[in-house]
Amino acid sequence: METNSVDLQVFRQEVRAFMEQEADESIREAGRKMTSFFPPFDQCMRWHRKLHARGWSAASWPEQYGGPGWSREQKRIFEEECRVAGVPRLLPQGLGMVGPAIMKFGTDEQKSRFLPGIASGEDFWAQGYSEPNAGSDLASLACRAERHGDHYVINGSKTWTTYAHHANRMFLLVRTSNEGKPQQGISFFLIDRLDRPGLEIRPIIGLDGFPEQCDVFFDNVEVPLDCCLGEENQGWTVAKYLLEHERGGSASFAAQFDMELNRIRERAAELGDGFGGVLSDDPVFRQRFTRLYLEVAALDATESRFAAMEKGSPESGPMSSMIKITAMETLQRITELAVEMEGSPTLTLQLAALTVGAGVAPEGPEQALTVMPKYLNNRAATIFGGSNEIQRNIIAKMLLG
Amino acid sequence: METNSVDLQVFRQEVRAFMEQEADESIREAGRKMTSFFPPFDQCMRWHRKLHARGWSAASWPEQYGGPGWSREQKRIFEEECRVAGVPRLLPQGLGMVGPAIMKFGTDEQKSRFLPGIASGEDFWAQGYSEPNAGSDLASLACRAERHGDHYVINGSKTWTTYAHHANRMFLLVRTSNEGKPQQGISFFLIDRLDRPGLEIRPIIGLDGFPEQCDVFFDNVEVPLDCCLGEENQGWTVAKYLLEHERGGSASFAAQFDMELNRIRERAAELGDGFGGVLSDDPVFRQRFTRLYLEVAALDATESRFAAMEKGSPESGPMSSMIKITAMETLQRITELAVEMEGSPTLTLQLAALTVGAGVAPEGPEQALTVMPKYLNNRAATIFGGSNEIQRNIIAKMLLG
Amino acid sequence: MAFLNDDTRVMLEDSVDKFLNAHYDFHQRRTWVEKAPGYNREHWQRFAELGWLGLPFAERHGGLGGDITDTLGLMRRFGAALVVEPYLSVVGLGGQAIAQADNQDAADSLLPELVAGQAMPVLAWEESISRGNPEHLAASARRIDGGWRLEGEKVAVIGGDLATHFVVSAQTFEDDAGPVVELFLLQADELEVAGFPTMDGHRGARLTLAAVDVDEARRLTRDGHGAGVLRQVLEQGIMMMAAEGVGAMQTLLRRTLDYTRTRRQFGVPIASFQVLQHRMVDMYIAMKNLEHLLEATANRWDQSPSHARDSALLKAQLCQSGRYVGQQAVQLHGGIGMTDELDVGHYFKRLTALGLLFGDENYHLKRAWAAL
Amino acid sequence: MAFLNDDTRVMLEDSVDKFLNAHYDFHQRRTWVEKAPGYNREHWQRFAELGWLGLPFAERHGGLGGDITDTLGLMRRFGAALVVEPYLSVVGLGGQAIAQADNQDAADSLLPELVAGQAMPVLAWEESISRGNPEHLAASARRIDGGWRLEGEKVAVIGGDLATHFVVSAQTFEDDAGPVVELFLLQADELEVAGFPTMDGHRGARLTLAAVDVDEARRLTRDGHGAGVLRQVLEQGIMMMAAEGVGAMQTLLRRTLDYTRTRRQFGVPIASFQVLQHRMVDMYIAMKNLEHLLEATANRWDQSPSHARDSALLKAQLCQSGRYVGQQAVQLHGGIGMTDELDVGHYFKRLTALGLLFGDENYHLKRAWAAL
Repeated sequence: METNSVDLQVFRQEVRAFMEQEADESIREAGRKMTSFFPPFDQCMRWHRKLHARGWSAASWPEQYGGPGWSREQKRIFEEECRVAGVPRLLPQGLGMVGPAIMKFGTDEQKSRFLPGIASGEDFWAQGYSEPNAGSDLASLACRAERHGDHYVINGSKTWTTYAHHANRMFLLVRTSNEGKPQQGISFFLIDRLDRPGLEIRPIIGLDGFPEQCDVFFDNVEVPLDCCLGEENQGWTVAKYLLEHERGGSASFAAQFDMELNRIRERAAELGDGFGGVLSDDPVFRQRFTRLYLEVAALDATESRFAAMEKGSPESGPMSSMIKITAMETLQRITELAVEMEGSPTLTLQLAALTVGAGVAPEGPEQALTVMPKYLNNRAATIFGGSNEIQRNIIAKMLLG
Repeated sequence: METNSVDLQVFRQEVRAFMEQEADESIREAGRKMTSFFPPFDQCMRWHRKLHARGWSAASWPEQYGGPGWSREQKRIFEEECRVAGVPRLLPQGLGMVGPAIMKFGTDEQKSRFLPGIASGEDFWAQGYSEPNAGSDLASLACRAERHGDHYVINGSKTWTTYAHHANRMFLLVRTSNEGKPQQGISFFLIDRLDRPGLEIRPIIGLDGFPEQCDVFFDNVEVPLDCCLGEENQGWTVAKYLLEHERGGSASFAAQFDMELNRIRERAAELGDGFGGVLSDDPVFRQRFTRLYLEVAALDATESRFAAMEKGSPESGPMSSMIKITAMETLQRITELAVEMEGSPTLTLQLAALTVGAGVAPEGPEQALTVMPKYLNNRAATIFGGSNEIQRNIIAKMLLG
Repeated sequence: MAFLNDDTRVMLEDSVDKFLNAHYDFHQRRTWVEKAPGYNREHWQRFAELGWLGLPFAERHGGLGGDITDTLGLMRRFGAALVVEPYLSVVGLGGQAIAQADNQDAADSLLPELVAGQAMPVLAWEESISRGNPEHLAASARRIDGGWRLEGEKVAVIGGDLATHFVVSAQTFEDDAGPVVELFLLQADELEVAGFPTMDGHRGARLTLAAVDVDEARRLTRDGHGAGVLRQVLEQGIMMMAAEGVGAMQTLLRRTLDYTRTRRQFGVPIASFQVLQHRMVDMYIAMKNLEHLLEATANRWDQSPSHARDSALLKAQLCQSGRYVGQQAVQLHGGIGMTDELDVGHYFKRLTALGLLFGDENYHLKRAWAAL
Repeated sequence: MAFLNDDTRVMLEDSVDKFLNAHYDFHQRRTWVEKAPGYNREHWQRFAELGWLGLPFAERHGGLGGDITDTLGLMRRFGAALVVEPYLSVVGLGGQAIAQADNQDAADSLLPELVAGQAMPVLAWEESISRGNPEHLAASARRIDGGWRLEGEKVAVIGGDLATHFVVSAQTFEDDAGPVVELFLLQADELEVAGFPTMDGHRGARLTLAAVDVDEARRLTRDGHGAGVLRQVLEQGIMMMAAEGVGAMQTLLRRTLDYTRTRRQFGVPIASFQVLQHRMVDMYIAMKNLEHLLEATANRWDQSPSHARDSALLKAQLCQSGRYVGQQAVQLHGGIGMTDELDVGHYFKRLTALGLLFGDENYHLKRAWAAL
């Protein structure tokens, strides 16, 4: 769809009006109380369903599966307005991950069975990749499925499965063969119900005191043979496609960090420096802030370059690793600055005040409520999704040939 | 010798008086124009000979070999007064390295032949350890000596041989056998004359434009059999002893860096900040300076702990590696700050003004003359003497067992 | 230099080791932390019986007559075992403030109770405007008939949730030369205490003083001496925190070394990766820097030309070392380091708290420069 | 956004590649650097013939009508080959200052000579008090009969040793509102030029203006416009320096990768050590950060809301990236990286110089904050 700048202005108004009307206080509260990559579950899914009612939940999907058919500019505007309105970002497991994989590799039956529930927000899919003994080393995974007549029997476990305790569905990588190279015997499964006998989900409490990740245990869990997405033993192909899709489709970190920095700058103009002035007059604070601003500017430039790059070009692999490395390290430094800026009030443990809808006022300043959980949770930013050490290994391999 | 505090005061006066009388302008100029670990050669050796005339050249040697018999306190005072007077430190190759090795492993003949010339400053010894293909990996050295009748024949080369172009003697490690473990076939040689046929010395120009290190080439160089210090093929034992002796005997880096920081602080009170104030009023400068001050304070504490530690205690190895790592990195950061502080005048290449005795005035401020050569030369601080990467490997080995 | 003789200290530290080995298990600790009062009351009584609470107090108050440097061996062990009992708050801050103030009667009546494990006075100096600076405050004490009226708010009062008494700083306006800082002693039931758990398993409180009236006997300092006492107590407190930090880092480094030797990826223990090895070396160096600086600081404490400089540098080092060791311990543990289940994250959080309390790195570097 | 059309630019950049491949050998470069005038005069004539000197000048002055962003591809290649000819000084600074100033007669007479390779005007703005700030200066221009009397000293005038003309900044005191900055054009023989080689193989000079009298026609700017022209020229110069820096880093990274693949220690190529691998990755990232930021800066140059902010950030990034890549290239080469013999040290020194010229990181971070 071609759109000119007048249309775009109209579109922005339309989006803004929708946000004003539909993003109620509890949804915005969820946006404000995000302390990791994943927003509070219930409000996020409620927002997802509201967007779906308007036809806007699956912004980057093709129209045939329920996408709104937006231009790139419209998507950018929509994302900007979401940030401005402070609504939670939708969870990526369905819309950004398993959905596109099903579109690409699924049978017609799988498509019609699973895609509508993802678009509508009726279903939530957990992602089962990591295992207790296969952190950044996917090829060594051990959770296995064996054929028994008309079904598979799964045994093993998955970990760091985000929000599995809220999920009704799950996609996962399982070992279906021990032959060939380690990654050749892997299949990509779609599990349609998590209440199957032998399947147990145990939430893991994080450093911030909240459950977000889960362990999932499989003890002779039976699933039908048609749960396999793509060919049996070809799950690696699906996983790789998904990884690339995820990368290409990821929204801008720089834009998000820019907002965080704006908040920090505004806040620094309010906070005292301990000597009667305000923090933003302290040249040491200013220099530290400006260094981070520069990091974000460079990240923004790198993201633009990456967006303009052809998929599959030889530099696109290392460039996506570079973005992961620099974005996650910058994010950690931003959260660190926020903690130091707010100081000792961030030490208060405020589980109730952080719970959306609990109606508990924070102890100490409102602005200090989320900074410590963000700092703690974002220590994971350089661990999950391929640790920064692994990302550096990837670039080194490219550089050294 | 027991010394009480009154004696020490007298001693300090005595040292100071000597410095005032004997450390002439050209010797002090050499002290001021030190731009690496090694002071300008001629003035340094002249100072060495003056100290020897007073009986003070070999402060840490036993009296029987010409040491002054000072207590630990006296040595400390002597070092302090040397720093205050700004005289160059004596070159370590003879006094600190081969001298003690000869005392420990030498025959009576070797002792009486070599030690007096070291103490007096008549001789200068070059150190031949590194080779073009054996940087931090001494065990792989390839320069070899073969017995031919009543002499050895040396073939191969040495590199990073400090001041070999000024030396009349040289100690070196050579391979005398290919049997056993790589370090077992190494011998420690003392070469009494460098004008032997087939021995060629080629100075290497450094980043600062001056020669300091040399390549030394051996093309069928004949040396007598009695040049071997300790047993043949046991040179590793000598080298190891020497390494430990060097470590234990090294003067305090912290005291030296402290003086550098004082100079920087004084200078920052003179230099403008580009906005009408002085640099030392800039909180950003202050913070960077104070961080370095803290690094030096921690280094000083580590050096004190190390000095109090029993030799050969299990922590003394890693601790000496830690001192090497932190001291050299701090030194590099200090030189970096000095360059940024003096700014663009440090870009001027001033070979003549840096040459002691040339009588050429510096272009730009006197204080800016040495800072760039120091910065450039001290990039070697984390490379030579076992790179910081190697030192970290050593500590890792100790930590991980 | 320490005041206790070596034998006494060695004996004490042995008793600490024995106690912690026998009674301080991480999983039990969780149960103490999770319910009121947030620590183990029985432990506190044992601390009293073993003489630990009296360590830095005068013999006439039932103490052992040591000074603050005598507590450092104990604090290091507390750090290594992640002890939550409020030793720093009560013995190091509240108790020391009373001991070093001018009011002998208050000291004579309260310190014996503290040493016996009954009274638990803590120090309330921080305000929302402080940012580490105890002399930048808004709380006020104004003379009323026969005493004083206190008003203001104190935040981040560590141990405030379980205190029996508070030593509160406030500005008085007696003098024409402008306000000065004095300390006052309040009972916990005389003011409004909003207690809360903290992210590191300790307890804190916010205090509201809405026109609290106390008599003259509650004033602990005279002639603006409160600022000096506060500075001194906080400087000592920084040494205790540094010791606790060293202990926590020792445990974290050991845990990380053990984990990386065991954990396998790509077919080998991850400790065989050079990048991780060097990271652990840098953790070791960070820890040793703090350990050595603390040792040097403590050794010259009674002849130091500037406690302000020494303690500011020490705190800045604690911030740096604690941040690096804590963050890298989590990173090298990977996902498991992010869980509440494993103790590693709790050590990390305690080090984070030690970095934030009593002024951050920026503040202390400024303070150090001013005192160079 | 660039002014030249793509074809012209591609053609130009091809000609640069060809020329440098054929004529720019590191060992020959040493001979040019070591004797006067410190660069190769014949090269300069070729630069003129190939149109490079006219790249960012108007067609009526014999130029190609491009803007400064059109020079960036050339500067990157110059950086990669360590070119010493004073392109930045003459084309980027001296020439651009004349082109952007108010004095058309001066531009019309001098720029065609510059483009033809004859005139070599350079910019003299820095003083010992500047620390990067062109508006903090002591040189003065006072009205005399029919013209101006200039007094002052300029330092670190890059290319000053080989200049035919100087564009000199000075304060004038015409206005009651206080001094303003104007630019003046001087011939090299009108003032005292103390030339010297610089540590990076370039040339510099200190200028002394002891009552130099010039007529009105030599004034390049009016109404205090000098400050604006200076800022703009330095901001553009920073882009050119960043491009040169990217080129130098590309070469350094390639050299380092090649060396570590070849150099063996402990029986293996040192490139197999993970710590060195990650170090090279961080060099790559540092280089790419600068490259991308430069690209983004140049792309939006003509609509940028703040050249001050963009160029300050770019210079700060140049300082950071240049320092890291340069230092690590030397470290990874080990001893051989410390020698004058190998080009690696020379790239390192050039990057060091680029970091120091036109204000250091601290200055530019302050400038960026002020412009956020």
